[in-house]
Amino acid sequence: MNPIVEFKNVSKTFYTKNGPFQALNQINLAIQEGDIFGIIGLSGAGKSTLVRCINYLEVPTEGEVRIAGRDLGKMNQKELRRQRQEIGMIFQNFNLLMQRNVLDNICFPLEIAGVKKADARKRAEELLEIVGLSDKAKSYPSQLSGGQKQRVAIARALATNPKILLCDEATSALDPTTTKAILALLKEINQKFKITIVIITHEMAVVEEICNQVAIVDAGKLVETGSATDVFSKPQTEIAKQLVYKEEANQLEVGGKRYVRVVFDGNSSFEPAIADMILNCRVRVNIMGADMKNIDGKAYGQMILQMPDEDVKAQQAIHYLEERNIIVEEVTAHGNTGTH
Amino acid sequence: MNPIVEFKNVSKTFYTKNGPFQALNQINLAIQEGDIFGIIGLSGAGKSTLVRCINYLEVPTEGEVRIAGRDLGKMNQKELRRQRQEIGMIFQNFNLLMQRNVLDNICFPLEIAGVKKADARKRAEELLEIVGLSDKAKSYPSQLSGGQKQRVAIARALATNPKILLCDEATSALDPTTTKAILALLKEINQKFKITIVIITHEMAVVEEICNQVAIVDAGKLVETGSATDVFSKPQTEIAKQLVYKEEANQLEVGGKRYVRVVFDGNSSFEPAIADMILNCRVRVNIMGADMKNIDGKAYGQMILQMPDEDVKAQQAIHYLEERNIIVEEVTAHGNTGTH
Amino acid sequence: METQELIKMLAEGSVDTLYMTLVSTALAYVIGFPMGIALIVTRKDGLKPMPAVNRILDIFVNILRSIPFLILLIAVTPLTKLIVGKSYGSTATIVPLVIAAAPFIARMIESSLLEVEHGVVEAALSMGASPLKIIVKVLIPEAKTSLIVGCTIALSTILGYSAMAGVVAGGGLGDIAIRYGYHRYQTDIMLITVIVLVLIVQILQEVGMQISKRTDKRVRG
Amino acid sequence: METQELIKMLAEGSVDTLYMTLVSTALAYVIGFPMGIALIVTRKDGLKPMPAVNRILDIFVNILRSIPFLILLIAVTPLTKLIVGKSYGSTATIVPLVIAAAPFIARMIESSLLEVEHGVVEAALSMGASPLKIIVKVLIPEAKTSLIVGCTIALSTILGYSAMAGVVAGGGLGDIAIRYGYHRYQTDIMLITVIVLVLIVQILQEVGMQISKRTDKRVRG
Amino acid sequence: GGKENKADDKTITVAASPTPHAEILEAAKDLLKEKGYTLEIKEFDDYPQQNVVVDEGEFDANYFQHQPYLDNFNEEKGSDLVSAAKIHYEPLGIYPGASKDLENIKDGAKIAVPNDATNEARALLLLEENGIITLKEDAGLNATKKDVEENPHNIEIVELDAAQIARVVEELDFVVLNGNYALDAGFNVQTDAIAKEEADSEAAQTYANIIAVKKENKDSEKIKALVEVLQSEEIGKFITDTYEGAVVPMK
Ligand SMILES: Nc1ncnc2c1ncn2[C@@H]1O[C@H](COP(=O)(O)OP(=O)(O)OP(=O)(O)O)[C@@H](O)[C@H]1O
Ligand SMILES: Nc1ncnc2c1ncn2[C@@H]1O[C@H](COP(=O)(O)OP(=O)(O)OP(=O)(O)O)[C@@H](O)[C@H]1O
Ligand SMILES: [Mg+2]
Ligand SMILES: [Mg+2]
Repeated sequence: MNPIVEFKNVSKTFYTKNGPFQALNQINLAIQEGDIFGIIGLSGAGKSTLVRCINYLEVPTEGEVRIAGRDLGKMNQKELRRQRQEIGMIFQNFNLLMQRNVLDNICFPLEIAGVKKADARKRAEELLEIVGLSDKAKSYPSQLSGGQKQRVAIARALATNPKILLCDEATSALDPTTTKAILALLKEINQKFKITIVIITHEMAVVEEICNQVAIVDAGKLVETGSATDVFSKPQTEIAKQLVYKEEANQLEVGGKRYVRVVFDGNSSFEPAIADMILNCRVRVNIMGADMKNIDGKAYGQMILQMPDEDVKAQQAIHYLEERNIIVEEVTAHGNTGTH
Repeated sequence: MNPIVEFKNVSKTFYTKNGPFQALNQINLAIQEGDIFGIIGLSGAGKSTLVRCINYLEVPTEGEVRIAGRDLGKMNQKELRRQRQEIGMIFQNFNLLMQRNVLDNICFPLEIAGVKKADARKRAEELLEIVGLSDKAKSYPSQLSGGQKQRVAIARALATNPKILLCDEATSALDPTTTKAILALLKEINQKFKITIVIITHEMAVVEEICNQVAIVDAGKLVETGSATDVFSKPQTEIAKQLVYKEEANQLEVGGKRYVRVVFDGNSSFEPAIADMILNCRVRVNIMGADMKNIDGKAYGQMILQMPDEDVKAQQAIHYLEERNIIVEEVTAHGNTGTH
Repeated sequence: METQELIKMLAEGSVDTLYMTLVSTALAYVIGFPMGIALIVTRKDGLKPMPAVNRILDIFVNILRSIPFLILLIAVTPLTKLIVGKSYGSTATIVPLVIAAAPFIARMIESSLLEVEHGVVEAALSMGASPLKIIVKVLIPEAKTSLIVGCTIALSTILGYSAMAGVVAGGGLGDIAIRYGYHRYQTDIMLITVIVLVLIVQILQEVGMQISKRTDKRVRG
Repeated sequence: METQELIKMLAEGSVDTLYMTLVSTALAYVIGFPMGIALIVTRKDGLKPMPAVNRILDIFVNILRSIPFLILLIAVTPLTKLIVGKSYGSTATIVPLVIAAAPFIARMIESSLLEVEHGVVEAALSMGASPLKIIVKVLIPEAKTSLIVGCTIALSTILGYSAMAGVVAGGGLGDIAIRYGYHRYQTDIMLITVIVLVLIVQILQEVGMQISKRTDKRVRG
Repeated sequence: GGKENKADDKTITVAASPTPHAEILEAAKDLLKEKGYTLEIKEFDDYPQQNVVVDEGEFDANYFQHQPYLDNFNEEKGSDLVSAAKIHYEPLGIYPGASKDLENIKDGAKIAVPNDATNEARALLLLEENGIITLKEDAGLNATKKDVEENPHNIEIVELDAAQIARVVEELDFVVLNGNYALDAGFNVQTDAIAKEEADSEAAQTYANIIAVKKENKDSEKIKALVEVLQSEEIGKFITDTYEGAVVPMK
């Protein structure tokens, strides 16, 4: 089967007064139908330029971009327009129509696609509901917060049920909760309608959560590409490692002089409580000893953890466990001193 | 000592054609000099509006905003301008001057402050160097990527060495690596010059990494505020919990049927390798057993981990450990089957 | 002149002036609007780059812009006669007024549409919108405010031109002011006439600015 | 008319036209530019809201915009004499031209500055910039393109007005065209004159558009 | 400015309408040179300003108007310009348009008259003289169609710019035209006019075009020289030859 999006030796050079600048350099890439394809890379790497080539908003200076096997460069204007109608796009800076209210902004692509007014309105209202902005239907973009604008842009891109959805940092202005809802939505439409999604993001969590394929762009070159599993489990290049491994973790304070005993007495369910604590509180605890059992889905046993000296972190971690009905006792040189 | 920023019963209502909308509701808040003050909340909660009140870009409809004890509402235009010169701001949508190149954009606040041209240029070049955009000095905003624009906005806000720095999602368009560098920079200037920083962000990692104080805004109300330690260790409200605990972690696959033995044979340094693996690869491993020793900074001992069934994650986690010279052996029902 | 007579004259003049100005402006927009749009669309960086067409249009507009109104007035006499049946009177004045105003309006439109942010045009392009749809649904609505302000400027400019209507017996306040104030030194009549003119311009301006403010959704609040 | 004589007349006419147009435009900007800025700044949502001043200015501009040029030409004669020492000739024409063009330019400036995005003004405000600095460093530079296009429109509009210079013996191509083409029915001379006028307008337009394109940094590429 | 002109009493500065005035003056240049005078002519496209510049002393004389126009100006502006001499007159004529028969003028006929102050009243008077309308008694030189008292044939008077009238002749029944415009438009006043102001008529005397000057300059040497030349044989012949009766030299 043909890939739905295919780059063949695509290069893009911008000619500026300060000389030419090569934003894309010999990109070869294939995106299969139904993929959720993540594109990551440093700021200015060329991600947006690459994605903008997919709907020919950026015309490559070299090479071919093919959608479902057809070279965009060989299409006439009308064919290109028809093709574009099947490609939704969420822009990095939203590009909402300032003189239209939220509802009409979402109706906009439907109008272009020639959908009847009443139907368009209905669809727009549905989408507004989904992105949680029903109460802002009559507001204008200038009256919205950053995240609200982004949600309008998302709704707008989804309005026409495109076959391909291009998301240029579609959740960068959203809080974690809203982000999660949007990602769930994207996953759902991907599975339900086999929509291909190309997603640029700086949040690795987003890639991990929904992408099955990943490409890493660095200084205009495609340096790594493959299944999300491969790239994330075995990043090859320096840049990939930098992006995939959350370096921040290594900057957290290393386990210090403080030890705690964590006791599971059957009151908590058998779940990776320690892993969750580490993930949620971002504490780099050292596991000194453990003996755990799973009896009827309940956790029994205990663990000795070396906590960071930093009080904030330690406190937060302990609080987290206690909230989950786990007993935490302070230990001095493996000796007991008291319960929290 | 007076707080450097103080909100007293601040409310802000926007009067629109669709009726009034109360974006801020009786906010009381104090930010001390030298704080790095994080403001978090859902999209549309009122964060930007709140921060825009600090430099009176948004004039509250009720209440007082005081900077170093002086009510902004009682200042005349000239005083307000002088006050504003001491408050730098990074806007959510950058607001760069489209007709000025990058260098001149950074010079802009310096021109306004009356700094000599040559000095301004020098300072701008320094800042460009710091944000990694020296090669784009002569480019215009329309020729920059999203992240590059954001970095110019950051450099511009820092140019005049403001006493207070307002950051409205200053790193949302930046990749993790660049974000880290920017946060380090903010931390540094905070410590070196005692600059007070107010930071709106959707990335809890950012708050954890640099904020000492946090406020949580929800639907125009300040629902929680206090030291980052307190808020993050003992979030009180539902919304705070939603934001502080990375729910995503709980959605990762729970440890499954697959067990591995992790052996530390003295070839790896004594560091929280398992915690790092959890943090970096986001795997929710269940720790079944462990016995660890620290001998001369080297790790000795072993651990039994219940891995998630999902291959991607498991594979990634194993690869991570192996790269750190840790031996990982597959175990079936606590029995050995082979080494990776 | 008797007061009553004066009032009658001013009333007639006002009607003539409004008639000529409004009808001419409307018709000039009918011609000038597409011209302005064509000027934008066929630019090298436009929606449908056609350098040759752009060049020709540009020169055509400049030619019309270059001809002194009085010359235009007589040059188009045959056309005027063809269209309105006679070559004098206020209706006849409308033809040269339209021809003089259309290229001016084209330039104003061009200038307004140039200011539309490229991002929203890109958004429309990405949705597969045709140039026509982009013009109708993006360029014009987004430039609305500027277009309305431009229309206000055009209206008073055309009202200014209409003062020359006297040459072809078109009447109107401008003609009255010139006839009495300029040729016959009746400064009082001239003053009154100019005051009426000022009132008309003021009202047109006010209406235009109000509409532009009301319909502008870009400003906060 | 002999060819040589004709050429001499056209050359003189061109010089007069350019002289009147360029000098008038320059001076009209000196007056109209601050007026346009004042119109923007004193708006209710402006940098220094002064509703009363805004209203007065608005009406003042409208009054000047309402007076037919011919009337203006005569009405300002005393002023003209005071300023340039005589009330006829091309230099004398400049005074009424400036007075007629300044309010037009004020409106054009107003319209251009209205289009500047509010965000950048806010950025400047947040830096503690004074209204003056915002005008000089934000509003004008950001509206640059639109201002230049507006200037091009103003230039050809003023060139159009200058055709009336003949009334006060100001000369220029417009006057020649009217004199020979209109009063004396010498269509050939008129045609040639108009061609020269077209060339001048074309050059002014071209220069303006080129500058506006060159200096516009908003477009990609 | 004007003062420099005065300081030089060998240069004569004259404001004039382009046709025929400036052309006649042009022909007089050489003759004046023989007398040691330099003649400077400035063409004005319109009338009122020419009186202003003379009154203000910017010009020595002007040459475009007739006596009633000047009187009117003096009265309105409180100035004190006088006529130095009558030079020529341009007989106003009624020319046929769509209709030819003035005697049996049809009801509702359209007649065009010039709309400027110098000529409109004169044209109306010519119509009155020919029994087509009557004017109010106090209708002076500022008469417009509003001053028509009786209009038995219910004719429609169309006030047009003098230069424009010749362009719309066929749309009207009759037109009233100045000699020079008629000439430029291809009419011959002698052969084409149905009715005209005769050379020996009262009108010719009244509406003769004059050299207007400030009162105190009336007897200055250069004005005398100017008048002398303009009333000379040579200029008289020039006018007769050039304008074929549309412009008639005064004696
Ligand atoms: N000018 C305005 N007119 C009307 N409502 C407005 C205006 N500006 C903001 N709002 C509303 O006020 C609320 C708060 O907006 P604000 O920009 O402060 O949100 P925020 O917390 O910064 O959100 P985000 O994280 O999405 O940027 C939003 O619901 C928004 O729609
Ligand atoms: N019109 C242009 N002219 C010149 N250079 C450009 C232009 N557009 C983009 N570039 C340059 O091309 C490079 C890639 O830009 P692009 O927008 O694709 O980056 P990106 O990977 O999306 O970055 P970010 O994550 O910051 O959005 C950048 O260095 C940018 O400066
Ligand atoms: Mg980008
Ligand atoms: Mg915000």
